[in-house]
Amino acid sequence: ADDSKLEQLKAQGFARVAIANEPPYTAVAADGKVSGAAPDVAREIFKRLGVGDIVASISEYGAMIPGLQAGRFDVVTAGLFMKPERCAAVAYSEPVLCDAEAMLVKKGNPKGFKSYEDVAKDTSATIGAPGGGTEEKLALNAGVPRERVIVVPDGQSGLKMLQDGRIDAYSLPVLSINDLVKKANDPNLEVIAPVQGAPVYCDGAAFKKGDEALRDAYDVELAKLKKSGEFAKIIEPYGFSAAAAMSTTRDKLCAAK
Amino acid sequence: MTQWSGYLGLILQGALVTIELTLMGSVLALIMAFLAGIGRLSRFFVLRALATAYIEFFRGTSIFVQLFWVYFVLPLAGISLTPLQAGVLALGLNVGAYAAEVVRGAIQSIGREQYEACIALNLGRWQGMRHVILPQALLVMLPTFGNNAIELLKATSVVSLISLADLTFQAQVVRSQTGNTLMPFTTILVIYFVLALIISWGVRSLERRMARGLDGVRV
Amino acid sequence: MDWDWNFVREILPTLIQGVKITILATLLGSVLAAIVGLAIALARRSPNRAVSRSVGFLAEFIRGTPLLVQLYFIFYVLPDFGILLPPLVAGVIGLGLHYGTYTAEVYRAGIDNVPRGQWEAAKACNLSAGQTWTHIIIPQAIPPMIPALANYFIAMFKETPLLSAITVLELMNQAKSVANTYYRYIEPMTLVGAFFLVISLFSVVLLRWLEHRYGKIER
Amino acid sequence: MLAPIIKVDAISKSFGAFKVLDGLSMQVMPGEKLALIGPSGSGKTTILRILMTLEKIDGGHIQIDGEQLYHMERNGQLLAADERHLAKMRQKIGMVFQLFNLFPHKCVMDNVTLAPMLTKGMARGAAEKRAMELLDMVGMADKAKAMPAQLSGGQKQRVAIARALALSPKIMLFDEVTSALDPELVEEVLNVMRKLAAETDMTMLLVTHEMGFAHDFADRVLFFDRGRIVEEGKPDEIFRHPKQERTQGFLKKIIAAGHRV
Amino acid sequence: MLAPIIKVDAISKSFGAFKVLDGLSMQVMPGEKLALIGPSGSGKTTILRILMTLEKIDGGHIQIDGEQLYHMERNGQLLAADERHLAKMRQKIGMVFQLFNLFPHKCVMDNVTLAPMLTKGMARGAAEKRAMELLDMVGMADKAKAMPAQLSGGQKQRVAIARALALSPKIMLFDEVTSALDPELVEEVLNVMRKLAAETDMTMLLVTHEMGFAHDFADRVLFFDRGRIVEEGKPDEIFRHPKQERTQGFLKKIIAAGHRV
Ligand SMILES: Nc1ncnc2c1ncn2[C@@H]1O[C@H](COP(=O)(O)OP(=O)(O)OP(=O)(O)O)[C@@H](O)[C@H]1O
Ligand SMILES: Nc1ncnc2c1ncn2[C@@H]1O[C@H](COP(=O)(O)OP(=O)(O)OP(=O)(O)O)[C@@H](O)[C@H]1O
Ligand SMILES: [Mg+2]
Ligand SMILES: [Mg+2]
Repeated sequence: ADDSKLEQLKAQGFARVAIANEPPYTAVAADGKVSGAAPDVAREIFKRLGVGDIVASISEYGAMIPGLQAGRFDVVTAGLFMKPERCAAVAYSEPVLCDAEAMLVKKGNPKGFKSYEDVAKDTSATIGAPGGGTEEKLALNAGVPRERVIVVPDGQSGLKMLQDGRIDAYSLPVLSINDLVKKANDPNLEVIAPVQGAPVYCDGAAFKKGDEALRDAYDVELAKLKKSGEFAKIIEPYGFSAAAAMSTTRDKLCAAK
Repeated sequence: MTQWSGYLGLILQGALVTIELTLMGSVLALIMAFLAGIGRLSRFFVLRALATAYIEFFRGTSIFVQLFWVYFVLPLAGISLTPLQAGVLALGLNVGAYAAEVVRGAIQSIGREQYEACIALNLGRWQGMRHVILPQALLVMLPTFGNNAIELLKATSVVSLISLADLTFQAQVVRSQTGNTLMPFTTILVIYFVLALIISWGVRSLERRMARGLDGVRV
Repeated sequence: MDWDWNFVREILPTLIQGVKITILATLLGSVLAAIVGLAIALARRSPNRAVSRSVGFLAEFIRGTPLLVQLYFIFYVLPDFGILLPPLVAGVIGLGLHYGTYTAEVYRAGIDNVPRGQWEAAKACNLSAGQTWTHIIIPQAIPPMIPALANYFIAMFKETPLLSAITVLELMNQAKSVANTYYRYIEPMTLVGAFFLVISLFSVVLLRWLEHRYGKIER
Repeated sequence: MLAPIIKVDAISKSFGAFKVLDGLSMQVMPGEKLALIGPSGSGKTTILRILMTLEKIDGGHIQIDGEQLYHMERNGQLLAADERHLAKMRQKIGMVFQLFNLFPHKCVMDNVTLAPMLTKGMARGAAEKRAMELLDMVGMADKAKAMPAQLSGGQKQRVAIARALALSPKIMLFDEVTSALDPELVEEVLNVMRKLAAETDMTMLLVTHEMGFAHDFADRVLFFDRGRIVEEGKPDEIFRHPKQERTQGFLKKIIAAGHRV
Repeated sequence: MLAPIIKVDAISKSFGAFKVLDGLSMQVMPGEKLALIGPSGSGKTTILRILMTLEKIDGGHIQIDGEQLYHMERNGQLLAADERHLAKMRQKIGMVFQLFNLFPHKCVMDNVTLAPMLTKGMARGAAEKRAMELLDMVGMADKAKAMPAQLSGGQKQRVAIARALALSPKIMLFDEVTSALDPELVEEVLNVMRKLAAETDMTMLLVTHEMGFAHDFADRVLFFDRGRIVEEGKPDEIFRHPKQERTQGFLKKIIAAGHRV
């Protein structure tokens, strides 16, 4: 609950961050090097804080918060969007990456989905979403029954299931979907973005409850980065908008209903 | 697929982690197997009960649950392990419980007459175990130990769940980075199979070497 | 993080949904494994070398590689070849094939354990090959197999959490999803563990009984 | 002149590199009682197993009751026998094993009736009537419903004899039928066999280490050594006045070991 | 007067509800050679196993060489013997089993030297020297490096005898040491035992079905039936003129089964 955490990280020379396996939030190059918008920002800020490097380990979304709580990571930088319940479970930094929600459907959008409510209304429709992810909750909150929300372990699996007709829609943030579609190079797919009625979410670096001092230090450097324009330089090549992140705050996002 | 060779490198890194896990897990499993296997045959009730509880618990719950527990719940009790340690611990304890039953079965499979010969020659309990029973039982255990090692190798694939970059995990990474499913999965299936073949080959040659004494002239 | 009974009460109905799928998958998988195992055992005895060899290799391959990867393969790769299976069906096929390679060994051992004298006596009684199988060999081979078969079905039961990787909403998947929704891991994971432990303690009793009932045939 | 019922002509048999039978020939007349004796490993069991078609031969010919055993004639050519031919030939032969080989999952009665019902299509009633007669003859009628595991060795062996007889073979083969029995139980089995020898005109081949019994039972004794018949003759000749040195040595050892001749 | 080396006093032993030994008493003098005969299941093996402490007794007392076997005196009280006491008593007794029970993973030499080295702390050199003498006595010196699997049954049994002798027990127990052997191999083992009986003054108890050998070997014969000693005496008395009906019946059966007496 004090500065000791940062001192500790400085002493060991690196911070352990959890990332997802979901381009463009995170990318793993053929040589195994971790990049992507979220880790790049974290790396830069930690450098400025005096922590030489980050050690990234890829984790399932569902395993991130328990891992953080169990002290396996010092911070999660993985496109873990701020939501009130999550704000209660972890200590977020100010917003970093913002994105709207998108749905991937078959060409021509045969079922005419525009929102999660549309999926709820069509009793034969199934939607795929990452387990424990924002999209899963949005779908559930929109009234899609549990058994029609298919928990998909990762983006490629979701894409595959959609192509194979196992699900009717696959929902992820816009940029993730775009990246998937680009790689799949499949003319029979169509992206619906943004999903109507779904808010724009922003993630932040998530720290363990109790590490607020570290979080605050992080926020200071993040603010400087945003101001100097370097922030935009890091994230915009990946397709994210710096303006979006700067237009909102943690307090707003955590309070949102 | 120009980058395929690069991603193959990733998979090979994963193979190293898998091998490391298998080796360290096997060592732990072997230790636990002998402790619990012999413990289960002990004259002392407490030892028997401890060994039985260990064996039944680890054979009874799924390896997944054990892994999640070791990884996510133990730290809450103040015991924090690296993913590798957690993986080795869960795999070793789990497979060790199965192997303990192998140890017990092998010891019991040695005929009563061998124990009686030990008594008639006035060997103590431990002397008989050490010089007469265990050397024979070892040969009985060996083939099943080989199978256990292969089970352990296969079980390593679940450590991908606790973000340990083993073969399966790297295949998933490669899959999401390249968008190709067939290549990484086929590759790791072949690698797993080759590793399994190496294990069974190793165990078989060890077995041959040990069995040689039983019908050949000792030199 | 403390244990919260109210939370337990809240999530129990969801978990029980998962239990149903877990049990269904185990039952269907067992039936399939019993059939696949018999098919493999018979194919391996085939006088046609090509059949026995290739089936033998395939079985070795399946047994030497992790079920998790096989499930990915069946679920994500087979559709490329025009085979699209619903998650539960894919899971049951994966379990059935994987454990079929184990039950095949049980069948083989059961048949081999019928003493040679029985085959010879059947011949001396001038029974035909078919009569020998149906009246002499199978009736003696099956009962001793039952405990070993049951053992594998229990092992299969403990591997059903793997099906969560291919989106089957069995117990483990339900637990994970509950955990992800509420960010509480201790209760769901511990309940899953307890559930598996309880079932396998029961199955230990069942196994002992089966062994007692069928384990040995009096000659 | 009567034709021999078994005619073994220069047969040979190897296991791997080891030659067990080496150009063996012999003839057995219908109704004859033969004892095969000789040291361990000399091929006595092997020749019985060959006659029962439990082993294949490597060379030579065997005729049973005027028909080729391992060969069949098709258009004037001798071909290797197929399973059908073997099944037909096996009807003439029954065998009793050293370790009884009863079917452990069937009761005594079913052990005896199984083969007649399956191979000869006998009705259950008829098969059971005949089985009862046979069990009565071997003194096991009261155990018809017992399971093999409940019987002593001697009782098992008597059931095994009844089972072999149930198919009414012309030739019966006995391979050391008492050597797995406790000494006290030997006699009950030998009694059954004496009775059998006296009451039927079946041809019988008997491998035994019980020299006393061989002496009383057999019309003719064959002494085997290393896959050949070294000496043969009437029991008295063989046991009292063996001509061959090998035979003398064997009998001496057996007597020294405490067996009565 | 010499004191008996074994004094068995009214011991009884049951397996479950079945009473195997029923108030059995007997005494054996030092150096005496005893043969125990009797029908199967009469308790002969059981009494040997009790003396070797392989079975516990339910009641009665046994003294070996003046000391209690299953009891020990502490402050004037008789307590059940603990493992230490039993180990001490076992030094006086050696046993040879029907099925040899050699250690299959150790060569002949190691089989013989293992116990002396472990229990008496003998140095390897001394143990091997003594082992060679014993192997030489049983005619197995040239097989010292062979593994048990390479030996015939008779050879195995001779090694087993050497192994038991290596601990220099005062009393040797032999339980049907030839009954698992091929008839031709029996004599080589009996020869060793004859030599042993002639050359040493060890006390020996022998269970056997070889009546001829029992006759030549024993100073005294005990006839067991249903857990009691029904008759005892010099071999000639027992074998030629048995007094008890049970003994007569037993001997008659054995003879009929082809054993020489
Ligand atoms: N299936 C087999 N494979 C290899 N060798 C065999 C086989 N069956 C028998 N033999 C060998 O053939 C030889 C003759 O065996 P056979 O059983 O005919 O002897 P036997 O005269 O019956 O001897 P015994 O009196 O010991 O029964 C033996 O050396 C035996 O080891
Ligand atoms: N461990 C045991 N459990 C139950 N019953 C036993 C056990 N050991 C021996 N018996 C029974 O005790 C009785 C006496 O056995 P024992 O072996 O002493 O007889 P024996 O005189 O040596 O007979 P044999 O000549 O057949 O060796 C037998 O009926 C046997 O079945
Ligand atoms: Mg034979
Ligand atoms: Mg006995």
